[in-house]
Amino acid sequence: MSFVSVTNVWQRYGNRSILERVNTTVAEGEFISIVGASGCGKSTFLRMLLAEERPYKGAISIDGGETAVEPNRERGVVFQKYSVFPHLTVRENLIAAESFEKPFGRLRGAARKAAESRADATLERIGLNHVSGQYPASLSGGMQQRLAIGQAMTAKPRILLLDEPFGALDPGTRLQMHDFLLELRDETNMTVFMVTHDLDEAFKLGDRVLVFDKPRWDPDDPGLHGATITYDFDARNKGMPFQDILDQYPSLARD
Amino acid sequence: MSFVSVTNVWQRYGNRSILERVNTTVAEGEFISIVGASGCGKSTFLRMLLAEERPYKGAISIDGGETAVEPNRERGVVFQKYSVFPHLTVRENLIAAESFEKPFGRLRGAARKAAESRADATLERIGLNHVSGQYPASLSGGMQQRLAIGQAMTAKPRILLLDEPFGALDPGTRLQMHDFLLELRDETNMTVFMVTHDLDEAFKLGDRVLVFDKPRWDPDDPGLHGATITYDFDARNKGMPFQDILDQYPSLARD
Amino acid sequence: MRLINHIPARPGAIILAALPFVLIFVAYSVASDFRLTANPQDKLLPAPSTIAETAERLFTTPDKRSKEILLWNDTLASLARLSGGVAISAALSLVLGLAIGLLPYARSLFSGFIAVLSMVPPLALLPILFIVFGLGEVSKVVLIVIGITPFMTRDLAQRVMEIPKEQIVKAQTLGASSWVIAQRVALPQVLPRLISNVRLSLGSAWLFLIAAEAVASDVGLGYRIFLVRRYLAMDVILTYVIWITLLAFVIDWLLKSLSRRAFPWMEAGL
Amino acid sequence: MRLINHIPARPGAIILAALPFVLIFVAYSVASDFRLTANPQDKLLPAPSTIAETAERLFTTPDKRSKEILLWNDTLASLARLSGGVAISAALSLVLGLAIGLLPYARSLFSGFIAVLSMVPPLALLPILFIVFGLGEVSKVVLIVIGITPFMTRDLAQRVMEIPKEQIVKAQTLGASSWVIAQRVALPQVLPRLISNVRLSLGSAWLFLIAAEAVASDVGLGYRIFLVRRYLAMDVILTYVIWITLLAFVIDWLLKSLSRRAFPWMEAGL
Amino acid sequence: AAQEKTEFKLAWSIYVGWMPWGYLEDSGIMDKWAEKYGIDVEIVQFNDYVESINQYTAGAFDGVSATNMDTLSIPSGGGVDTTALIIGDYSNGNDAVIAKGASSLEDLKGKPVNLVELSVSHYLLARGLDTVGLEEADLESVINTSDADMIAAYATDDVQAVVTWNPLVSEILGSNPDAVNLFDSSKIPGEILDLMVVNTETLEANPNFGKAVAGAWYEVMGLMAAGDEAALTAMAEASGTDLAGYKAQMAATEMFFDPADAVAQASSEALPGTMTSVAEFLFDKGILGEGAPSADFVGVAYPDGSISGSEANVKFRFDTTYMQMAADGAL
Ligand SMILES: Nc1ncnc2c1ncn2[C@@H]1O[C@H](COP(=O)(O)OP(=O)(O)OP(=O)(O)O)[C@@H](O)[C@H]1O
Ligand SMILES: Nc1ncnc2c1ncn2[C@@H]1O[C@H](COP(=O)(O)OP(=O)(O)OP(=O)(O)O)[C@@H](O)[C@H]1O
Ligand SMILES: [Mg+2]
Ligand SMILES: [Mg+2]
Repeated sequence: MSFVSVTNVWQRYGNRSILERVNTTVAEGEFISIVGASGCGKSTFLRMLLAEERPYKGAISIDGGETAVEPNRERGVVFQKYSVFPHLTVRENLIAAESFEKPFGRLRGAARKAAESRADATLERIGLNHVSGQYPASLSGGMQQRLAIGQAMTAKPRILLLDEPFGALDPGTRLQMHDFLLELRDETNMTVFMVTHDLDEAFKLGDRVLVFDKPRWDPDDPGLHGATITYDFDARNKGMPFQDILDQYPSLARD
Repeated sequence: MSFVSVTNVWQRYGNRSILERVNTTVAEGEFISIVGASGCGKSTFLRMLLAEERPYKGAISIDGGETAVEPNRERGVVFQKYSVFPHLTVRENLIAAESFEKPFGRLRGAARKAAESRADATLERIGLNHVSGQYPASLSGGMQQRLAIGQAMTAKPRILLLDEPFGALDPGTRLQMHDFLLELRDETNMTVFMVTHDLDEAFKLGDRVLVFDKPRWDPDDPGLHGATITYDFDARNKGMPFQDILDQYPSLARD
Repeated sequence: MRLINHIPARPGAIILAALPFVLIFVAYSVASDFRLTANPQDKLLPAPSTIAETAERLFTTPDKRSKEILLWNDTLASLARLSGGVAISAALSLVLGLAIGLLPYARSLFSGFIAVLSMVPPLALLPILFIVFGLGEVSKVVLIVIGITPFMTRDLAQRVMEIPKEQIVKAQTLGASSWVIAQRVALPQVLPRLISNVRLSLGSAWLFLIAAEAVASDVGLGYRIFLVRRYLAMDVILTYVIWITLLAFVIDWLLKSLSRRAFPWMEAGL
Repeated sequence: MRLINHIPARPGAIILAALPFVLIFVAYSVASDFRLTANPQDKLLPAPSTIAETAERLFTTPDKRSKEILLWNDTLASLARLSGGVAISAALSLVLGLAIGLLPYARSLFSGFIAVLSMVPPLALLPILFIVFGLGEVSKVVLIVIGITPFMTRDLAQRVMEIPKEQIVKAQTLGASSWVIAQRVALPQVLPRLISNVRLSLGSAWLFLIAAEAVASDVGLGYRIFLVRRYLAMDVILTYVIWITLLAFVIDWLLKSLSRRAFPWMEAGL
Repeated sequence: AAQEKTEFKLAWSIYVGWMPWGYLEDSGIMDKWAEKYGIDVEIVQFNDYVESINQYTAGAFDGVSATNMDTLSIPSGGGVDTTALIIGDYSNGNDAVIAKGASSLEDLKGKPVNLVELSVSHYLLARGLDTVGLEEADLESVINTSDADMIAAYATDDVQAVVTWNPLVSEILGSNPDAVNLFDSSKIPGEILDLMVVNTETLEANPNFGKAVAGAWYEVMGLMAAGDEAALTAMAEASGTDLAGYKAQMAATEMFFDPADAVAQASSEALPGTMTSVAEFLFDKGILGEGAPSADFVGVAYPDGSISGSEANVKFRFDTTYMQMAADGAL
């Protein structure tokens, strides 16, 4: 059953090819980790899934729909930074996930009350109820990302996109975030795409790990060919031991 | 043989006690890791070692000298961020370590030439020779910190102070930096104080691990008592397994 | 110890801060005394005591004709014009800044135009302004608006564009329309900047106000200074200058406090 | 699709950018035509063709008496004053800004004073300036300096203080004296900011220049505008206004390019 | 052509001879007269004299207080047909050439002179230099200096001579012992006329406007002639001085309290000659505009129907109708 299908997608900026011939299908509820060398186009791929930009060629469809032209509530997203609104308190950030789709971006009366109590429940769930009145700037990086994920999930998107969500966190907090994310997934059966630079993380969290790389390479003109999915690992039940990837793709090791 | 001696040091800001009765001695060439809960005064302790601020009470002496009143070339430092000069190229950053002590902060003629070739040698050593003409903003976080350490070492300080030097790096880069730092130490036998939040790191790199904590705690007035060194582990030959620390100091686990 | 590490202790710091003011005062007193000794009728640098007397008179004695205290009338009139002009500029620059910062079409349409507009010397256009907007309050307010809006708009548009792309995208994934993004994401984040822009622009606003009042007015701080300038009544002028400085300072301080109060999620800033 | 996601295509964008200018031109032409039909000798809104002729004459025909082209003389005189004033302000604000930003003693001494000084309306103090600096070039330059230095100094001091403490400490651990820190760490990092400050202050500088030239002068762009205002020669005034706008634009652009060229370690900025 | 209307606006600026305009508005005398003729006249004060004339020329006002010279150059030169409704006074010492430590106009040779360029001061200087056979070119330079800052300017060492008008003249002469009055407008009586000029078309279409304004003006003239303290004090204060100061300025002003005197001045045989020399001065300075082919390009009409300058382009008219009505008590 293909829930998300990516069909022959190309992307280019100016006359630099970034991605070419990207094809994949993803079933509902799958967790896809995406890895690849820096600058190879992982975020670009995510931006196209998000409909922040449109493919140069090809189609991306969710549940058989058309290729979207702009981001909408079908697609939730969490970036490495700036994923929450700094001028809203923690609680308001969650309520925003319900109110922003209203004509004036606000809820009033009973609807507001209901949203507030749902927000409080979510805060309890993501362990941020003790800071519900604070502004994001006063939270640690881990708490901010937890809030960002909570906020994205509140909008009940059909797919959730994560671009190096834990890239700025220290190792301890990172481990806690893994647990947090795994728990949330168990509860909701969300379809997730996550870009990461950490292979451990990719294999630990993902059901599949997609590797992006340039299959062709023109030494005279590095911008001529784009990257594509060169490997699609099954990572369930630990899958193929990830050390083998490094042998195949030394470029995935950090500098 | 005590090379650095810290004798009954107290520090307070306004009427908040931060540190109290800190005593320790360190032999030349020792690598001291410092851990402790967030906000307990680790950076404060480092700032006093650096002479960026003076103790409220007590004395800190290097090699039997007086308590210093301001930072000088005896003390090298690397912070988590902003440790290199953004307006100087990589190479100029290294040359600065030699030229800044001159009256006009510049070297001319033969002295300059000599400094340049020394800088190039160091760049080779720290693996940054391929980016010697670039500005720090174009380097990755790991490269910037390598440069910062190289720069600090170029001044040949008697003690080197590191305040969470790898706190902003991702795990892979972090491991590489550990290797880099261990190699450098083997070569120079530098006396090092390093604050970290990562217990792994503390035990892997340090000869000793100092734990800062509040021995006394007034629930009515948390600012009344300061922290001090509550444990001093020997971490050589792996030392005491660090998991035990967490049992004793649950506060060291990250939030 | 290095100079940068020498920190003055509390009483010393206060004395230091007062020093330049004291020096200016002493220099003025000496110069004034010098001139007054040479010519007791000298009007250019009246003695501090004369200024104090004049100030007291200006602040307390009503005008014989109108039975009103002119200084207060002048202040009210000028402040009304100033706040009107600044308020309109702020509103305009906010709307334009948000539009330019968020909407690519508005950006294409306005950004070049406003860049050019901000370079036009508004004082040279005064005659046209007076014809188009008449001589009343409107033209004075309009001069302020024309004088400060382009700068404020450019800066606000810049700030809107500096809002991380991530936030705008995030808002879209939460279903926000362009209008909701403008009003719930961008607006609150540039409001603090609007206040600091107002603070930055107040100096120019005063300048334009005084210039406009000098051309056609019968009340206002700038008008009064202009009127007595012909007689070189420096005691009155200096009183007014000090008064304007004080007003400017208080307004600036109020705006700063407002900004701190109203935007708890911001750092102290500027 | 949301408005914020509509991006004009290339030719459309250019047309959009030109639109406001075209509209202004058309509005002016219509208004001018309307007035000229009523009174063919109307001087307030000369026809665009008249302005073009006047401009051509101003740029090319020498004055009968002096045999020199007045516009170029005016431009040279004004630019000399402007650049003199701005250069002095820049130098002064740099020195003061570095001192205030780095040295706690200088900070105590000056920061309050400069905050107050930046609120004083300089135009009102013109008479005193004249007495102290005479009526010649000096007082015009000084007016510009007094007008823009406090603002620039405050901003630069702020920027110096924003240099991460870590860098200052690091420099000290490398043995740098206060002087070396000022000159090798702080100075190069605030220079780009100095340039953007100059860009921001140029508008005010022009204003003060025009005001000073209006008061006492026999050459200069501001002088000419105020002189010909005597007989409502709007064709001359508009030519001068457009010329000043153009000059301001070019200067701004030059400074921007300079900043980009000279500080490769900075992002594009402002 | 102008329409009949009931609302009129006059502009005036601060000057000894024009202070009654402010008093007219404040005291309600203008309103009283306007009401009598069923119209409404608003009198607006300007601080900037040139701006007030510019505004009138641009059509924002129906009338403005101005000198004969500025009327000729700005509105008339700008194609606005203008009528001198009231001749208020002529400057009789109100404008003066003042120098530091010089004894005669010849001493100005090679010196800079500060004045408001292209103003009556400039004209006065030209007339003065004429009397001693000098020309402007014989001076070092003429430096345009704002009237508002003339006193401060005089106090600087750079300045050696100024040409200006009251109250600045008495201020400078009074507070600078070394200031010498070299030449003043009392030497050229009747050449610098202070007028209330109005748009000719408006006046023709609305004779009531002329009647109301003339009636109100001469009521105040009556008060002034009688030495009415309240009125004079009000005018003094509005001009920023006190009664004594204002009276001193009045002494150098030949006010036409009696409308008959004003009529006589307008009909004076010397007026066409004055206007011609003013026109020549203006043409010489390029003030009549680039379109002006010669000094007599603007025509000036006089009460007796004679015309100086171009007969085809009469844009400035001395009309005694309304002053005469005031003199006859017909208002
Ligand atoms: N809007 C754009 N215009 C032009 N080039 C772009 C744009 N966005 C990205 N690129 C370029 O496309 C390439 C792929 O960028 P992308 O951000 O997708 O890489 P990435 O795989 O996410 O890298 P990283 O691991 O560093 O995040 C890069 O070379 C980048 O410079
Ligand atoms: N200059 C200062 N003035 C007042 N309080 C300060 C100052 N510097 C630090 N503090 C306070 O002193 C305490 C100790 O700060 P310090 O930075 O030393 O903690 P830390 O152990 O390094 O914490 P972290 O792990 O978060 O870096 C904190 O509560 C901090 O708020
Ligand atoms: Mg990326
Ligand atoms: Mg710390």
